[in-house]
Amino acid sequence: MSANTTSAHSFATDAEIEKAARAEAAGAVPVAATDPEVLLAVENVSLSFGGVKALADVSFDIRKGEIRAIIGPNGAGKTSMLNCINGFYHPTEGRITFKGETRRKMRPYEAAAGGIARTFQNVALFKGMSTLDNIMAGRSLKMKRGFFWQILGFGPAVAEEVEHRRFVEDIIDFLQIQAIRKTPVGKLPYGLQKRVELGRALAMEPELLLLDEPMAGMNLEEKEDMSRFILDVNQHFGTTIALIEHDMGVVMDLSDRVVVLEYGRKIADGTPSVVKSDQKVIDAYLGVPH
Amino acid sequence: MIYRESGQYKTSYSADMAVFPLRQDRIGIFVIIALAYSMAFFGSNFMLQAVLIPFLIFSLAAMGLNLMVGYAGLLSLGTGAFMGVGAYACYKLMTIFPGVNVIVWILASGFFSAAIGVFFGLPSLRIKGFYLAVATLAAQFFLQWSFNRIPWLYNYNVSGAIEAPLRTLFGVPIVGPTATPEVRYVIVLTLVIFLTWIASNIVHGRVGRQWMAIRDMDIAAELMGIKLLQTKLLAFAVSSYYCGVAGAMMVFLWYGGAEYNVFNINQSFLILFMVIIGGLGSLIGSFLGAGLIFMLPIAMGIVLPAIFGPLGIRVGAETIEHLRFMILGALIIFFLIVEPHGLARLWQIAKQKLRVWPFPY
Amino acid sequence: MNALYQIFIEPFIFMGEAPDLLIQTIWEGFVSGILYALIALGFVLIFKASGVFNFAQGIMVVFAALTLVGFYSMGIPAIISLILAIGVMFLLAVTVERVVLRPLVNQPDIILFMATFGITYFLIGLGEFIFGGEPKVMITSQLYLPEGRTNFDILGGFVTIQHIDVAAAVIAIIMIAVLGIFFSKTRIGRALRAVADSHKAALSVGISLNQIWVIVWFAAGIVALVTGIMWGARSDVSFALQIIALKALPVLILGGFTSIPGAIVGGLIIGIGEKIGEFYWGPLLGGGIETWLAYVIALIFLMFRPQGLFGEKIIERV
Amino acid sequence: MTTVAVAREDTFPKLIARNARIRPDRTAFRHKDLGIWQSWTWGEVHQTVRAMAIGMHRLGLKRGDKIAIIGNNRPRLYWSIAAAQWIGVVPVPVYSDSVAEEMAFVLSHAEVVLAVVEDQEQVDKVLSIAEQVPTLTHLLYDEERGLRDYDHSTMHPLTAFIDEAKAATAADPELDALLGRELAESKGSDLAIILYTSGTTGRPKGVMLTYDNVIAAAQIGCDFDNLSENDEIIAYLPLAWVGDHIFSYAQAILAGLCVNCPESPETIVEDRREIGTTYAFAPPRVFENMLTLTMVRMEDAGPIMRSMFGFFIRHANKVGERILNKQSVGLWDRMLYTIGDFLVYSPLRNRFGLSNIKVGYTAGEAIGPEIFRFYRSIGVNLKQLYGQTEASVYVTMQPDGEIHADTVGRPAPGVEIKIDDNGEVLFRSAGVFQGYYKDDEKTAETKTVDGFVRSGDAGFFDANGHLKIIDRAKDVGKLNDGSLFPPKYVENKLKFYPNIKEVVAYGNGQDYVTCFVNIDLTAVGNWAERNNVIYGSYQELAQNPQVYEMIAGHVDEVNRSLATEPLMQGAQIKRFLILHKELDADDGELTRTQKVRRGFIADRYGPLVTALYDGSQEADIRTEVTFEDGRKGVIAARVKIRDMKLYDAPQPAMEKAA
Repeated sequence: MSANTTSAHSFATDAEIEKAARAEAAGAVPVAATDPEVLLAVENVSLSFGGVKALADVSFDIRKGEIRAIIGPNGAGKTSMLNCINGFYHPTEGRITFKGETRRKMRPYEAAAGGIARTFQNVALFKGMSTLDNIMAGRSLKMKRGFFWQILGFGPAVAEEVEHRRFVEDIIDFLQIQAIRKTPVGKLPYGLQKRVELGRALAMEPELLLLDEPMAGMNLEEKEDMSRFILDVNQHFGTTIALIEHDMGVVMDLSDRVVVLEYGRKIADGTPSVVKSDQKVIDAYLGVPH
Repeated sequence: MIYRESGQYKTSYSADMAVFPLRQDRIGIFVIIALAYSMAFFGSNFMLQAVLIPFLIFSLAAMGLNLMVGYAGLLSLGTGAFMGVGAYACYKLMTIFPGVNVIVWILASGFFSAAIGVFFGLPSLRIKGFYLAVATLAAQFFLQWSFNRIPWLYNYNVSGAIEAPLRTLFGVPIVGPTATPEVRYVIVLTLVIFLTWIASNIVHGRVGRQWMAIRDMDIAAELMGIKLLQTKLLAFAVSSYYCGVAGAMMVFLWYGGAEYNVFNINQSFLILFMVIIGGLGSLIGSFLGAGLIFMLPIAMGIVLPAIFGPLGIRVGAETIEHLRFMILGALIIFFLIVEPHGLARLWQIAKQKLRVWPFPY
Repeated sequence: MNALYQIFIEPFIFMGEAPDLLIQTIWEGFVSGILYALIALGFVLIFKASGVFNFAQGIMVVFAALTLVGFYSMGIPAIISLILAIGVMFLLAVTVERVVLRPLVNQPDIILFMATFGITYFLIGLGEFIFGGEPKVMITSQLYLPEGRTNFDILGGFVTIQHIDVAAAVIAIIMIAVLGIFFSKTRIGRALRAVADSHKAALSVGISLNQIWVIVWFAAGIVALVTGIMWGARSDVSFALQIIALKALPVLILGGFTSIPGAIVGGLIIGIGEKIGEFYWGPLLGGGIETWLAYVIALIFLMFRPQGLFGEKIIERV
Repeated sequence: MTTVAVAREDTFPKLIARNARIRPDRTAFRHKDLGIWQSWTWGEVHQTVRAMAIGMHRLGLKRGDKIAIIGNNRPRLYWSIAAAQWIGVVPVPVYSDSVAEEMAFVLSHAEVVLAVVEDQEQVDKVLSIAEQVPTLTHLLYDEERGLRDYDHSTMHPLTAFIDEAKAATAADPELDALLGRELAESKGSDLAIILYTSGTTGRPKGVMLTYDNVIAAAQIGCDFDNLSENDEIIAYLPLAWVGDHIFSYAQAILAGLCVNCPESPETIVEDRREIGTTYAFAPPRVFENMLTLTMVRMEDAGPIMRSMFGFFIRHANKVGERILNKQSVGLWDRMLYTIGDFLVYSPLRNRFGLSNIKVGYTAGEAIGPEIFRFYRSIGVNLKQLYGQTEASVYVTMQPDGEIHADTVGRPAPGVEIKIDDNGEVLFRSAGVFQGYYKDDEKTAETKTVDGFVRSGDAGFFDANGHLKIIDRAKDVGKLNDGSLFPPKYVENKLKFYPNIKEVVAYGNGQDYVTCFVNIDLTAVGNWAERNNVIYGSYQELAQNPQVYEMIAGHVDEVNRSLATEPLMQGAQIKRFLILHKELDADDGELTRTQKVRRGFIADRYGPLVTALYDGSQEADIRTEVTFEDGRKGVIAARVKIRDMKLYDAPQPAMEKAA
């Protein structure tokens, strides 16, 4: 327990240094401020299964290019929120506006086509496939060649394969998983699986990337790597990121703004420092040792 | 052991993504094909007619089903019926347009079963697993019924059966009573190789990946922009196409004629078993499974009497049939427990062992 | 136009003209429905407790009946044969649990489903190996089951009712009642229900999962035996039955895989539905539509209510 | 043809130009990147190098400036070496894993003005020491990941750098002319490169080599193994190591062979296998690791496989080398070997990626004879060579058919060797370096007036004229009778026995040689189990009489072999004892790199040393030790001492044993 918290701290500090260093390099301005434009707006969303209310009148927004953390105790409805955002659940009330357009009953693949990618709390890779194929599968939306080109062993479809393979290789290189390129993901250690899953999401070139506990069950080094990757993604591809994370250290360092849920309700929203000092949050979350 | 990978490096993605990236494999496959063709000259009539032709046809059917069950994860119990559709479609086409070459019709007949397959695949949007299996049972029974009860399908023959009319290619009879096994074998072999090549292109490309994606984790697949219904229906279509063609070949290049009950549910199960034992999600497996299950009774017919004959126990054909059922059942359970990926996995393991030889891994 | 008339008008006129035939048909449907329901019951028992979709239930019916007749034909008194047959079903349950279920625990349902194909084929082979393929006659009278028929004159015609059918109906009802009580009142029964929800719960009742599997498979075996007797009494005992038994699948789709009442209602709907369909509409299609009508009904039904009449809605989690 | 060529092309840029002329479409470099082997022909390399040279010129680099090259083996880093040389700038490769201050020293000492580095890690390192290197003005990097947000006023990505330069050259013909002039201006006698030797003691020294030095040395290898443009080499050793520079740069360019850079350190084995190198150069540890890995894996193999493997490896041990040396071997043995080759040897070579190997060299330190023999016995033509940075590698080499595990071979072509009276090896050759950069005093120490270089190693030529390196010269002592006593040599001879873990030999200024022995607990432990010898502790096992017997046996063998060697008879071990405890770094008895600290141990175990020389049969000793958990404690023991038989004259009968 104590070990846990200390680790979180030590990690916090040097990641802070990292962030600072980069901020300097970038020109000292926090990323969110550079682009106030809202990418995704959640307005008074409620969601209930039968009697159970998973979300109650939640509203917040995600700005272009920022890293937005969604935190809260277990069962606060964080994952349900993500599920609503990428259309897996449909809010019973309220609306979600993405890139200015509001879709009622948006199907998941529509969300994907719209540019929302997603990783899962407990890795949801395609177990039977290799790392490479998993990430390639992420390119599905971008691959346009019709089925009848597919059945020929040559020609445009193959050219397309190659072109996307090149893109995927960049991701593999970026995530430094060359050594496991052809290993079936089922055989990989958990930490690497999470990395591959991130790669698969990146392959979609998303505008909004939803990360559901990207560092759950990782050791310190893995966490550091992962947060470095997340920052790089945000910095270099300008991808907007919404992440759920339990490690407060991580959240505080990575995110530009944090929204806190409890029992499906929003109890706080703002910059990490603000949220940190919010009494309600402290009671609900930070106070509780985890 | 036989593998010498050192010195085989890839300087292009297309080379790296080849189906057989290793030289030894390419040589191997080439040798196998060469041998297969040479059988046309060295194989006895029995060998061709009773062993190789049916083996290839069953392999094709198994491959078709495997595309659906093994790759897309959609369980179907209607294979027999879909084969039937192919057979009857082919029959009608041949008799309506006798001018057109029969091989064209054999390949075309698949499209009809594909269409039917898509229709019965529609429920797959809402339902999965054994629910879907039941839906395909509907196809099985309904189609089997229509083969029997719609006389138009068999041109109102009194026999209610369909016979292969004589058809030739370059003057050589290839379908019908006078077509020699050799000729039919070569045609079957060629078609099977061709269709296998196509299948491998499909499963190694985008479509194959999408099928496996929905098989392994349909939710994630959908959240990545893969349209479930389209993808599943495509699987139904392709799978049914292969089964249809296999059905047409079965009637016109093997049996020479058939009745509706050839395409009964047992046929469906037989082929499903070939897939399970051969290895879900593997093209090679389809051949291995078909080989094992189809050869089983033949082998038993030869082996068992040889063993028990001397002991004064006579082993009748029906006994062998019964034993075959038991062994089949046992095999299924055995494989599901011990090696759910079937013979194909064993094959892979063997291959891997050869690659890392003398190391264990 | 004419076709529409034939489909939508004529049959009903016919029903009206000969109500006795209609009743007769409905009764026939009712009885076969009961038998479907019984088979479906076997499915439900196993599915509820072990989540296994037991494709082999059909062949278990045949196998049970065959063993019974088989023992009797060895000159063993009917009642003893019956007991022995029950014993065999118990043996079967134990074997299945040991050989199939235990090694496959925690495998995806679809794998277990396919494993039951294996069981099916094995039992077919075994049954034919031991008892031979040819049909047998059920020892109806020896089991003190009523025979013969009675004609009731009603509605200007008459309805024939086989006594065995009545018996079948009665026994089926008794059995369903017994099972109902077993499930709601007894400790094991409650345990079984618990398993359906969570395996932990079952253990808390103090019964190991393996025991529970044996129990349900045994129960399903007995149900199969009874079904086999009834069915055998009406036609005869043959492997054709196994194919017919598959009709329990559409029944389940209607009734829902986890609901006993569902099984019964579903059974009756299918039974009566297909008899009427066959009798009044079949001729239009050249007859024999019984073979698939049930499935098509189920198929259509699936599109609109996948969870069945009584099954509960499935919510997928990510 | 190369010799002729060299006459004209006396610098590497000129040689590259030649390659681009005579073999423009041969593949020059490959780099496994993004999953496939990206390839560059000599033509492309030539163009790129020209562009980089222009780029450097435009950055204001002038003839005589120094630039640092830091990173793993990447084609662009090799090219930057050539590019620098093109315009007379001196490249200084730096060990990429060296710690910041070490790097700071080298960079500032060499006064580099530009650093070409691999990736963010190196960039950060260089930036962190930038202020200690006032001369450093620019930074070029190869891997762009993570560097986008850095201040780019003084640093540039290589790719863009090259493109701009290309554009500029296209625009301005003057630059093209300039390239021509610069190329012509450099001569073979110019300073080509400065290689800093990571000195085990003291500051690194910058070894200055001219084109003539390097090319002459490279020429030796090329001719010796007639390398051609068809050869493949995999480059994964530090750029700053002379070995890599000669093999992966100099010889590659001279012979026009193809250099392959692996994808990442983790994938070297796979990459080597994919390429199937024909020519290899590696320090012993690489071969050691491969062998250990093999043995570890075979442990997990099935019994049949294991026994088959064992059988054929034993057979290879018996005849393999003779077959490789084209000596006569019995027909049956030969057949057996052929079968073994199919079943074991060639699969092994395949797994190692050594299937196509023409010749492989190991150098840097002594390789265990059994390891050396293993590779040769399975048909890998592995050779030892003795080399030094100061000699541009080549000092001695092993000609075919004259390969012995315990010698480093004959003087390489064009190399003169002499051995001074205290056994130090001196050499002179065309490859000999100019001097240490900015360190004339050290240069004077090392280089004699007549151009010989003190290797700092002691050695001698054995009966068949092969050089044998015995120890660092400064460690070689003398017995009172004046005969040489090389402790390390004696110790190593004993340490090659698996039962013996450590040896500490004494004798300098004494009448005879004695030593402490540390048994190897695992090896001897196994032996004990097999012979059901019961023991409670290391101490107990160490003092077990049977163990003493066994070790005595080894010592005796060593004495016999020492007796057969000229100058070495005196170094035979007269008395030894087995230490009651394992030498341990925690007790300061070993360095952190597991080298024995002879002096310290002598003091610590004073009583034992005296006992070894006062003839007593056993001695008591109390030593303070640090246990695993850090507790201190004292262990006391009574240690037995063994006297050994000495062999005086070399008996002809014994020749073979050597």
